[in-house]
Amino acid sequence: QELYTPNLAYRTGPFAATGIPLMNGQADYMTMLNQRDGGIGGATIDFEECETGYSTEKGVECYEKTKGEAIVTQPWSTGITLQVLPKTNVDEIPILAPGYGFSPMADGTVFQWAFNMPAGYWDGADMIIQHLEAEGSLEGKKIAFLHLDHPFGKEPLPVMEMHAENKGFELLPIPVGLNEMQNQSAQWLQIRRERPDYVVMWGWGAMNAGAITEAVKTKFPMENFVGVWWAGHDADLKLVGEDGKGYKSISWSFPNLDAPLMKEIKEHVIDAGLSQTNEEEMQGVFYGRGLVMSAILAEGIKNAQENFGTADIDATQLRWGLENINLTQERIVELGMEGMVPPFSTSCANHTGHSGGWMLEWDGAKFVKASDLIMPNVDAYADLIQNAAEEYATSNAPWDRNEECSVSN
Amino acid sequence: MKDTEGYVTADGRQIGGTLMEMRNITLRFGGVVAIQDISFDIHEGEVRAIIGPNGAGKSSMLNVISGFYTPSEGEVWYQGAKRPPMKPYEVARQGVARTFQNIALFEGMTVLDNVMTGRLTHMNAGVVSQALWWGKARNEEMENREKVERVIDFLEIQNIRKTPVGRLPYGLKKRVELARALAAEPSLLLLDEPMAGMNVEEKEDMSRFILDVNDEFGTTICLIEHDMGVVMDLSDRVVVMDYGKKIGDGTPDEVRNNQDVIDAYLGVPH
Amino acid sequence: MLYRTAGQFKTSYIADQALFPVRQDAFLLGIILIFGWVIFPMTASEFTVQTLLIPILIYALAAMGLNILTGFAGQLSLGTGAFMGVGAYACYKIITIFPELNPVIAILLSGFFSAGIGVAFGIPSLRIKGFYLAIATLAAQFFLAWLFEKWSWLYNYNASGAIQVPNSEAFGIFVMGPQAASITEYYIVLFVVTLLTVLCINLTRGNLGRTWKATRDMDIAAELIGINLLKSKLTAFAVSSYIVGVAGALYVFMWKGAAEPNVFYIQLSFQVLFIAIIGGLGSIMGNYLGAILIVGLPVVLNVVAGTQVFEMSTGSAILLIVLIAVATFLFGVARNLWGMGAAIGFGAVTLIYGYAQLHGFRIESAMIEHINVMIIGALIIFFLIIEPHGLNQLWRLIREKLIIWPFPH
Amino acid sequence: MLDATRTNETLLEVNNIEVIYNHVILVLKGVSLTVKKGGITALLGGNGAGKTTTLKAISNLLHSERGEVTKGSILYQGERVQDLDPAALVKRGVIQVMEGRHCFGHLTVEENLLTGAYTRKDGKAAIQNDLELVYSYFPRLKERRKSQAGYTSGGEQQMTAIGRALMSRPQTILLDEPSMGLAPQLVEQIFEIVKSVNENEGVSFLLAEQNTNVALRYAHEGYILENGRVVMDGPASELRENQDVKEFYLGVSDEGRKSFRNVRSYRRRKRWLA
Amino acid sequence: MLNDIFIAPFVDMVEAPDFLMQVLWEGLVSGILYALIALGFVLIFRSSRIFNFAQGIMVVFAALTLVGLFAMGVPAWLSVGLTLVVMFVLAVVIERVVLRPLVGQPDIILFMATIGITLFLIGLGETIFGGENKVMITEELGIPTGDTVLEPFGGLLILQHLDITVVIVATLLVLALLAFLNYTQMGRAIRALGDDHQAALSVGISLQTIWVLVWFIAGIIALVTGIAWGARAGVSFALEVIAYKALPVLMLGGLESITGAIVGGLMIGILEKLFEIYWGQPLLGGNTETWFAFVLALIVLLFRPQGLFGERIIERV
Ligand SMILES: Nc1ncnc2c1ncn2[C@@H]1O[C@H](COP(=O)(O)OP(=O)(O)OP(=O)(O)O)[C@@H](O)[C@H]1O
Ligand SMILES: Nc1ncnc2c1ncn2[C@@H]1O[C@H](COP(=O)(O)OP(=O)(O)OP(=O)(O)O)[C@@H](O)[C@H]1O
Ligand SMILES: [Mg+2]
Ligand SMILES: [Mg+2]
Repeated sequence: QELYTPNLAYRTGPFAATGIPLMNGQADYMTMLNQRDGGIGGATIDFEECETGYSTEKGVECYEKTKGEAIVTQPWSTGITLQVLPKTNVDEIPILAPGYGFSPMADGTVFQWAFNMPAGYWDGADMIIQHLEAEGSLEGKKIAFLHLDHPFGKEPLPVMEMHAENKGFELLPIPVGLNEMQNQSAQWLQIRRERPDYVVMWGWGAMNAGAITEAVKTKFPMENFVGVWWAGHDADLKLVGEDGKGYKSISWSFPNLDAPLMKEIKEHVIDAGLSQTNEEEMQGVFYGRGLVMSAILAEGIKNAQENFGTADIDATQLRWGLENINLTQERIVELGMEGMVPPFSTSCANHTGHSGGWMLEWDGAKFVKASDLIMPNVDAYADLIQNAAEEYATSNAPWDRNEECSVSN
Repeated sequence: MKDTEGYVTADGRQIGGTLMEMRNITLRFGGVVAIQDISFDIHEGEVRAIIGPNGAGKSSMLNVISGFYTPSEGEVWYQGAKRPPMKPYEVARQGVARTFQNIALFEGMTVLDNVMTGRLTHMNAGVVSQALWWGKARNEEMENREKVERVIDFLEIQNIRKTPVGRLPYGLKKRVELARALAAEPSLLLLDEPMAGMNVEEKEDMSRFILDVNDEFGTTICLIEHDMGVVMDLSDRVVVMDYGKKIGDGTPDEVRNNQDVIDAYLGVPH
Repeated sequence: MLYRTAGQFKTSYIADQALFPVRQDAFLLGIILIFGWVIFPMTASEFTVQTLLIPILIYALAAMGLNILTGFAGQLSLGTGAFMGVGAYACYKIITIFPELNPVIAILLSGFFSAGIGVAFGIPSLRIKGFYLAIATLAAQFFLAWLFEKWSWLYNYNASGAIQVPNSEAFGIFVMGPQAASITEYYIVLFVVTLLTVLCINLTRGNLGRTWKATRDMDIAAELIGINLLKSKLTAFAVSSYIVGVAGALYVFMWKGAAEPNVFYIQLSFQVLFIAIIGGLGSIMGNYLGAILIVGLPVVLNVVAGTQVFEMSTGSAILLIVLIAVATFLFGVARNLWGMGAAIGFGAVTLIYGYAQLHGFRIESAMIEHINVMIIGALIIFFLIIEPHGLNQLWRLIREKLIIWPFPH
Repeated sequence: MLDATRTNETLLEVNNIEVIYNHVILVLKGVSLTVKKGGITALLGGNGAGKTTTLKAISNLLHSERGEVTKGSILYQGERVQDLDPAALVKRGVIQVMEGRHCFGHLTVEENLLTGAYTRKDGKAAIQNDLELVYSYFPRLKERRKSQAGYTSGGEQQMTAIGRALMSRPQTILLDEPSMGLAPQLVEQIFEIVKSVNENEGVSFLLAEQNTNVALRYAHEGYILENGRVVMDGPASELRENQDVKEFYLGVSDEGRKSFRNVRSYRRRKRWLA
Repeated sequence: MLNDIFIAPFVDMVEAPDFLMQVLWEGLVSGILYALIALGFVLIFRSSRIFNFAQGIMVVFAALTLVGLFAMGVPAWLSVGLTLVVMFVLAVVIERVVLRPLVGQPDIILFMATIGITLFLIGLGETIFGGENKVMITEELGIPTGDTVLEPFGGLLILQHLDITVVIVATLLVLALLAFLNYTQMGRAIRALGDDHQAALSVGISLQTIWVLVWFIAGIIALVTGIAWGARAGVSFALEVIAYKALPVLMLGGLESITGAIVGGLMIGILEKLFEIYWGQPLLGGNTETWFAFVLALIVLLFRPQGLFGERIIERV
């Protein structure tokens, strides 16, 4: 038996640099399961990649190509996610978009087929603000929001704006065009002129490296510079090395090199020559995050298999599996992933899990944990989620919802 | 207008009044004076030739007539009225058609299409009608096609009708160019070296066409040519230019015996 | 003597002016129409419809629009992507403002907006020529793409900045949005494309077409024989942008289902330009051939590369045979062009690739993508070399040879 | 200075070549000709006879027009030159002056002339010398030396093109329609220059001409091309006397020169190839 | 509103002159970098009327090769040498396989062919070097990396040594090129070639040699550009998009003119930065750099259709 869980990967194009370690981590975890356990519950995993180059067009093509047999689709970009989201609702295939995609997907009653655990962008924004607030009141302060001018970059704006209003700080959005990612001097000149207290970055791909080098150049204090989890790629920071000391990135994953899982991966995958990764990349945050992503999917599959008593599960059964993830601390340890991901659980109404995350800090050579687990204050924007989800459903009417599920369960 | 009287040619043809008159035309390009204070006229129905050494400014004069160059000084009178500054296409719409010294055909189109473009000034169906290929557009196309076919027959280029002009040899291209100009049914036809690059036989053909056009349609013709045999045989009156100046004007015989002309251009009497 | 024209005489100019003076051509067209309208829809899988048929038609339409401007009127445009965007956003606004309007009508109307914008950006063409003119269209390209991001009214103030196709009904069925069946969308696209193709053929063979071609071939001479260049160029911009705009509307509303501004970036312009050029500038049919090659080929390559011979279905078997035929043809041409050495090299690569296939050697998806990009680049050069005037001209030459066949000249 | 007299040595030999454009248009259907060293050979024929094509086949310029020699051979000084590139041929001393002038429009007249010396390696002084020589042949060019060639008149461009070819100190010049568009006295002048270059420098000429009259006066040998085939050849003096040539190419009939005005009134004799 | 457009920005400029100077400096440096890419274009355009779209990817390719070779253990300066060899081979191959069969084809076809080359090189580059971001070997090549902080008007002006180096190197490169084109036989041949292929062939100018040479020089320029950009922003395929910026530079300066490329580059670099900082960000929501250069070029072209320094377009019949 084989379970087909294609990954719409991007190892090419302008975002390849950040994509590759993630894809490797994801693929290696599944290979490891196949090698070590013969798959999950007796079914091997066919983790085929379909290359999108981060292009929505190719992404849709990949989706169409794979959807026939796939039990899950992993669209791997906010753009592709938005595009296939309505299709999956008709085709009845779960979308798994760990840590990206459309934040209102958290509302499982509306987006019954979409998942973005363990945390969404709104969670991320909230956690960052909490972290900054911990350093002192934000009242009267100025926060520059440096973001990719793209759906992904605009995603956290509603929560940021909400906080700005409530906490009395000035929010200054600074967009970076897709073609300007490597040439951000105008943005950083603006930052220099505006003298914000903090810069929060929602960047991806080559944009991060560009921003970090510019920050160093303009002598922006690194400790006041915080990125989303996608802006915490080791290679980007290595460009500036010591100069990048103090840069932070919120993250719901951490590469614990001592975790038993890493040894298993090394033994069953790397040493067996089944991986495309290398030693250095393996120690990075993104590779570790790739492992976590696949672990979540594997957990969903396992849940479904156990619940429905068959190894050969289908898309609908997998959805149940993903809706019933309960990654407790014990379970995490059991998986050999201690410290690599915070515990969280999902339900039919909660498709995100809101795991919370750690603030990672660059120490000049690698990322280290710089905070305890920060939990997002979901209640503050629960209404936002619900309204956005409602709005989406109306504008895409007729929209099938999960009628059996109510917010309370 | 000074001279609206016609005259009678040596071989007894009646020539009409003045059709076009150039008054004190000067044309400068930066420092280069291509035409210097030249005046002459063209009568209705005559064959008027402009000759002169290379670089004398003949083509430039033709360009002034057809509106491609605006003279630096001087006036152009056409059909009894002073012509205001206008765009070349407006001049064309007034009935002035021309051929070019370095062939200017539309290389990507067939002979037929090229000649059809000559009729553009006579066609005005709307976009919608054309898109639907219905009503006015279709009728217009057929009517004009017939006219064009007549020109094609006349110039004996039926067999290459559907050939892309890019593939044609030089001489035939010249003929197609003439066809395109004729298709416009012009009242004044300007020919810039229509016989360059032709052998005698082809020149004979071309001469025949020019004479026929002049005779049958009464089209006024103004031509530039370096073959003195052709010029002297075909034209009724000749303007001679040299270094941008007019050095002679008159019947072929007068010009032939003008010492200035002999010195500057002909070399030996022809 | 498949193409014997002897014995077909024209007795009137009307007959000579008919669309297909040669009977065999009309016959061929009939077959194509039957395939398009009956056989494909009956046999094609959902995947084929979504990734081949619909996009090929839409891209062919866009290329046809561009071809009017660049191929017929000689004005190089690199702004096609943005003009498609104008069509798409116009359609979005029309549909959201008048939800009751028949979607097909909305699509056809949206072209008028792009036509207007096209004319505005076409005005400089009177003074600026050739590659310099391309700048005007590039200004349109970059400016409009920026506007799509910044002007939130265009996307109804969506948080994500993307436009989403609502489910709309006409004639009692869903014709657009996720609920619409692919086949419905296909028929609508086919209808619009067929309609516009007929109009285009009429325009280009008539008076306006000659005006454009004259402007293209030699604008000075054109003006001297009485063509108002401004009018000629602006009508070309208008007609072209109309078609491109409609193609853009179809692109989003009948195919992708959602779009972010970056979909309409310059890459799209190039894609369409490729199709027009590979197909043949100044031809109508060429656009279809070009679209088949540029859109179809990567999909086919992907499918073939992803399929191992042993698990091959009949469909892919046929594909493989076709590919072998194509490879043989290319081999022959390569020998003519670059000599035996190149041809052998070419053959060797093909053989290695085939061998790898046979032995179930699976190339990484990224590698496939890289190789695809290379192959497409190489093919573009290759086709330009064997026939700079495009596939259409190639077809014409073949046809000319068939007409005189079996005599060599 | 080389021997001014014409030799019998064969310089260029074209054997039965066939040329096809675009893979389908057969233009030359077996053309053979020889050019004697130190001679002036004229290639005559009507429009589209294939004169230009023949010259381009020799100078290897066909390729860029999507034409190719599919049959036959071309030998220059006994060496097969078909597969050389045009530059290599120029180095061997064969240069073509193309029909329609083809000046470098954005270069000045003088720069145009200097490009002619591109393949030369004999130093600035020699080149400067030849430049003066060319100016002495064409004084008009000296006046316009600083103008962009694109803006000069047709005749001036023709002079520039010929002058440019001379600048390469060629052994053989392929001259395509040198008289086209030139004023009569200039035509004579150009042919005089051809003659003197031929006699003084020993340069051989193969010239394609429509102006049969002049061409046959200056040429030693002539070939008449029609429809892609050689229909007649021989010494120029013989051709001049030939009845058909007289009628079709020289425009003289038994009664002497005909007037172009009377073209409508007489009928033609039948051609060789209808 | 009018105040925002016509007064406030200038007040800002005067109030913070050090900041204005920084803006100008940043503009200058990016202008120089645009100009470098444009130079490669100009050279190729001049010699063949080919609008070489592949210049951008050649920059990436050169930089990747350099970094890739170094990563394989080749010493830094030897890598530079080997990269030059690679660029030469590339020039030869492009000439042989692409340009030669396309001699005499319309401009747009050759333009398309260079896009074909672009795609091919992207594919090839990614196959060989992978898509990851790489670090330019700035220090290994001995390029200074520090910065100098000046305090004009009591403010702050940061000058990167790297940027200063780039400015100097670019200036030298341009002077060398100008000398080459204007004072050598080859230079004249290059210009002649641009006017008329056929005629150039007929006087014995060898297209092959000149094209290889020109593409090779373009390759060298690409390498210099690649090092400069790479040192600023890392080496990855995302760099390719900066090539688009060279297009308005070319148009503005004139397609055939080296001087034009430089002046155009500087103008665009500086003006777009000024516009973005003082008008774009406050009034238009930012990111105007994506289109400003094009619109500026368009406006200039309306007055001078051949660009500021381009050759006059000859219109004769
Ligand atoms: N657009 C222009 N710009 C600059 N100079 C020009 C322009 N057009 C013509 N000239 C110059 O004006 C002069 C006259 O040129 P023109 O083409 O009218 O000569 P022509 O009498 O037709 O000669 P030919 O018989 O050789 O064709 C020439 O010296 C030419 O260089
Ligand atoms: N590039 C081409 N493609 C197709 N056909 C061509 C091409 N060039 C020339 N021909 C054809 O070849 C034939 C001979 O042309 P060529 O130019 O050699 O004639 P020619 O004798 O020089 O005539 P002319 O005196 O008019 O210059 C003509 O019929 C022409 O149509
Ligand atoms: Mg003239
Ligand atoms: Mg010829």
